[in-house]
Amino acid sequence: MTHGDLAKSGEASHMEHPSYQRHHFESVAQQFDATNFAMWLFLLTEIMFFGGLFTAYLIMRNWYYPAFVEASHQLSIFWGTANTTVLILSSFTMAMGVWSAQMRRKGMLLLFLGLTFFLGLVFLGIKGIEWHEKWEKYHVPGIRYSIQDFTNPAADPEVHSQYPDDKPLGLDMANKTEMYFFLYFAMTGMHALHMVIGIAILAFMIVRARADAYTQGHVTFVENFGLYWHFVDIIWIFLFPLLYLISRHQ
Amino acid sequence: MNYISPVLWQFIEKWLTHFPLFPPEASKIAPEADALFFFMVLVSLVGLTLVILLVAGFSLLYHRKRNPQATQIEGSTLLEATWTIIPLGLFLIMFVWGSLLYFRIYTPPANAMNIYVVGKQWMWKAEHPGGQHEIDALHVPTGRAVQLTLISQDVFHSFSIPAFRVKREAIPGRYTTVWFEATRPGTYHLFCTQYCGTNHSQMIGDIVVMTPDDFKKWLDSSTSGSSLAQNGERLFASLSCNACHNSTPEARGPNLAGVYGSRVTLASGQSVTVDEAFLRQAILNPSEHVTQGYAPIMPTYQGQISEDGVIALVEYIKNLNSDYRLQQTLNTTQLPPDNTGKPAQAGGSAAPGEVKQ
Amino acid sequence: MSTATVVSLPDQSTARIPKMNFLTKENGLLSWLLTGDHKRIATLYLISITFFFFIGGALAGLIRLELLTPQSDLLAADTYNKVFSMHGLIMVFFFLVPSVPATLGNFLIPMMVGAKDLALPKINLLSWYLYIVAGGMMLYTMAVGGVDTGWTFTTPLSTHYLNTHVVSAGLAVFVAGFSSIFTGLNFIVTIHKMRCPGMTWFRLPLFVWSNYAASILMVLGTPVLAITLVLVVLERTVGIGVFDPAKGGDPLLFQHLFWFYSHPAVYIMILPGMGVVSEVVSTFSRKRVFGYTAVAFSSVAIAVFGFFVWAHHMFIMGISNYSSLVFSLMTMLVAVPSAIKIFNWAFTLYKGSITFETPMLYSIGFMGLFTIGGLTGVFLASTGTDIHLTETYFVVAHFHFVMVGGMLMAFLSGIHFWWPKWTGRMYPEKISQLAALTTFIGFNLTFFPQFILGTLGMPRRYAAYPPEFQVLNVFSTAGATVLGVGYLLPILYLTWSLKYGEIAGDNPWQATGLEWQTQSPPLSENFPEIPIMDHEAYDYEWFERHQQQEVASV
Amino acid sequence: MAQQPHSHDAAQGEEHIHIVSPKIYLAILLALLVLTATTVGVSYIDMGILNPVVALAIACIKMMLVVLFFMHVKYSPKLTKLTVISGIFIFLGLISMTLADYISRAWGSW
Repeated sequence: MTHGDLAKSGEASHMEHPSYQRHHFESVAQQFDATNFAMWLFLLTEIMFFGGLFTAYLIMRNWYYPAFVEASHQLSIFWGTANTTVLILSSFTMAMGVWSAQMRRKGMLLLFLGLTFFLGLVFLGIKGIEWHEKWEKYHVPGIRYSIQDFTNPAADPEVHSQYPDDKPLGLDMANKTEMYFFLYFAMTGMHALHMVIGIAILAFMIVRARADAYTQGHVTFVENFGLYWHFVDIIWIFLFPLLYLISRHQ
Repeated sequence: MNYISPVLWQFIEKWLTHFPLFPPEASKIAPEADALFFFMVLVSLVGLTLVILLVAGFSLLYHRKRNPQATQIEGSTLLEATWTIIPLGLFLIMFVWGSLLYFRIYTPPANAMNIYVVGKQWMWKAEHPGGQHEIDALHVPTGRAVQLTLISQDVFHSFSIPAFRVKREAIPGRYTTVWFEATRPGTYHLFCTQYCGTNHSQMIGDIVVMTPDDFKKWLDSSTSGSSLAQNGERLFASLSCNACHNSTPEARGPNLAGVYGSRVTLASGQSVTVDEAFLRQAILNPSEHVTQGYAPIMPTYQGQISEDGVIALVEYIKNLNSDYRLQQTLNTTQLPPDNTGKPAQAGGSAAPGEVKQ
Repeated sequence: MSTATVVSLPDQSTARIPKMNFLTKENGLLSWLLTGDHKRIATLYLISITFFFFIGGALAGLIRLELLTPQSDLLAADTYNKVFSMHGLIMVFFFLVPSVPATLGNFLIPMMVGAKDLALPKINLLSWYLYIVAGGMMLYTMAVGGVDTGWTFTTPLSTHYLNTHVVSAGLAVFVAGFSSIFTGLNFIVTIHKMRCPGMTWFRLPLFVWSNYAASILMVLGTPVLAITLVLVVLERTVGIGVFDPAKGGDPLLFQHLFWFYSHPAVYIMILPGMGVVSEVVSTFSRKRVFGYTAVAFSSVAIAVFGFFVWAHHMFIMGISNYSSLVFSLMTMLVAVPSAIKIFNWAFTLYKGSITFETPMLYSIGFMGLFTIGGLTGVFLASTGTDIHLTETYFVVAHFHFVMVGGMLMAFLSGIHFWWPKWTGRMYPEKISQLAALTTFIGFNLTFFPQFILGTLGMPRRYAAYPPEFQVLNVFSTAGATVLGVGYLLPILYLTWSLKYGEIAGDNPWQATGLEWQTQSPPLSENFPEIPIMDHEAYDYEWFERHQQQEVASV
Repeated sequence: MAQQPHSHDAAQGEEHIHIVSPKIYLAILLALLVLTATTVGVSYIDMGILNPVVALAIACIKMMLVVLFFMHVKYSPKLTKLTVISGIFIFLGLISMTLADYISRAWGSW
């Protein structure tokens, strides 16, 4: 429908093709279809990219269950939930952004893109707080790591009061908590990297949206970026329970 | 030929008379493996000949000169079904046959003689139960099943004996096994076939197959004084394992006598059979292998014992058949003279279903 | 021209190469470096992969020279290790994977489906730049001392036991991976969304089908390799221990993830080659491909099954025996579609009207060598025989029969077949037939002895070997020199033909594909106007009617 | 337009653009937030082996909501649906066949 409208408005201003239609496409609809499909295929590669990490996580969690349980207790469910909420909200604002672009409402588009941008930054900020806490508590594997909190959970009263059942781990098992944090940092880091890329593209889009690029031109770019943003959200939807929630009980 | 190049001629003659085209068959499994191999060669030759005949025949018959006008044919479901089903059937035969062979090669018989092999950059070290150890060589008798328990100290290696048609990777951190029964005395190649760094191609050795009598002589002449189990016993004492594993009622660790081969229940509720792999893991990663009813207090020995040391300990615990032997360890710092392989008959005193933490 | 040939060249005295074509449209280096034209990008790719092919080939020459004698005398062991590692890395990631898709596929797929360009021209150009960046990193790796992990990056060797340039090599492969992801993605989108009116799925040339199947593998497989290499690099730099047994990681997990890509990768390499053979065999027997649907679906079947066979590289590495069973069975199943293809090609010749121009010679060579390569693959798929044969020269011979005997033959076949379309000029026929023959003989002499060596138990990646293997190695090295000549010839005469070759005209082979119905070299937009596909693929009767009409209208 | 859109897929291109109403987006947002609260709440109840199962099930439902509505797959052509399904299929293939190896190793070593 929009694209029908688009095509019409394009024809009005430009008898042959709308200006945003690339020369090798026969119609705007074909162009939209092709780029949209390409975006989906790109998301497939992203699924498989994270697939390797998920596989590693599942195997290691099976092997070193006690270590993974106690290590995951170091994560703050409060911040995790907050971040999930932030990301879901940003997904919503992004969806609304796409809608505004489709409806040709420039003001709303800018508002929603701006909100998405802001929420993305909030997510990264919270992630930064969590990472900083890991740094403080010597839970950054390979660089700054100590297994003290796991060989002697009572030394960490804050976590211990929440999880009084946590027993001291044997040295060999306590060493495996590092594996949890390897994967924690690899997965959240890779996710955050995708967020950073997304935020950069959002900034670019906001600048372009101010120049009416989407409300006059075609919205494909906004829609495709929306797909990317929602995909990053979905990754987090799985990371959140896997890393934070499923190991609350032994 | 002789005219053209005497050098070439000599070369070919020498090759035909001196160099093999097929490896010797020196183990019981080798003829079986070769039977499948030749079956596959046969099928391949028939298949290849068929393709060549079809292509060459059609090329001649339907050359542009003979057949200026092509006849358009859509296809033939019948023909296509034929060349789907026949290869599929043949491949499935090879699959079943190959799998049977695979299981045979990787399932050691119960009475096999066990030799430990440690791979490290870039040498093989074999340890016989009698304490004889050899570098880049392995002496085995004919007519007796030999099981190799392989492990690597660093990277992946692969223990390959082409004449026996067996091969198995030595993996860091885990035991793998393979077995064979040599049939023909002689010296055969031992290769490391998994690329393992700079001197990969130097990680080779000899497999010396001997008659049982010669083998016994060799064993006697190369003994190092104490058996593998005795080395383990010494290590057991020096690491103070007996402080907890002492089979007394108030012991903090489970009784180890007779534990090998039994089933134990772990703290996690899981029930496992105690084998070499389990013993190794229990020494290096004890808290994952705590026996039910015991506290997880055993320290890890990861990084403190070499793979050879672990092997000696495992061999010691394997041969620990009764409390009698354990008491001996406790009571003497001096090694008891030659008491290996003296199976205690009353092995039942150790309660099965318990192992160390 | 004798009667026994399909070539129909225009009258050379009056023939001209069309003034307007994609090569002449714009001039200057920038017009090439910033181009969006799939044909120009294909040309850039062709030049770059040829460059890397000859680097990889030179390394192969060094390997064969070193193996002339049993001792490691020409090269020290560590140098030899670097040489074979670089040979593998360059040949796999910088030649075989991009060879047919990024050159011929790039050039032909839009034309074959009747489109003006690939769906995403900028992404296509980006793909080439990524390839160049990756290639640069690989050359840098080589310049500063190389890498000796083997192309398989086996952990923990690659992560903890070597101090060569694993990181830069790993990142080079990572970037090259994205280059191939973008190529594959572009193909899938183009084939789905850019077909011209009347071009239904079952009217697509089989070359398009096989590239489609390969693209699926590229898009879904490559990212797993990417993340695996990231983990390897992180393990080397910051000590992440996912693959490190000392930290509780599992080196077998690396094998799983690596082969999840790298086994499908061999299908990425061979499938487009199969597409070339389908085109060539059909054209030179003047006959529709026998059982078009079966050949088309066998490509897709290979792609789908190909994903679930990866652990057959690990039969002796200590995966569970049950897993071995499953993966062995799946591997047997994936062998069937290849058998179907071979027989379908053979029966395409049946009742054809066959001529033997160079592309056909290469394709027939492909059929023979690929049959051997495929059947020896079954030896390795059967777990029992795999124990004896794996990690020996049998494996080396097997994959060189598939990759060099199969893929490279198909690539050369395709290059010769579409050379007139690409450049507007013919290659010289006689010398190229000689080259094809030389390649075939040299290839067999090089790699057939390696089957025997493997059966004897000679391990791969050995700088020195027991002396009784020498004779066969000498044969192999002798063959390699012949093979080298066979590969040098085309580069010489094809370059020569750019200027002096006969003018080819639009359709020298009298072929039916859409790409042949436009001028050679094609216009930047491929067709003067978007064609309408009103006949089946490989419809030679339509073609004859079409020609008669043209004659009548003139 | 100079030409009609050509392939079959493209011909449908204009029809399947569907603008989802903000009301639906809002409903999905609420559902997602409720599910997030649920999954956090449920994690505080000890259900043994069921805890991960429930958590992942909820995550899957959330994913479906995002994919179907935010990403418009519900209103997209079959090809998009097929793409999503094939991605999930290969992803599960990777995980299940790798895990199958690890799990079956414990079954004994023949």
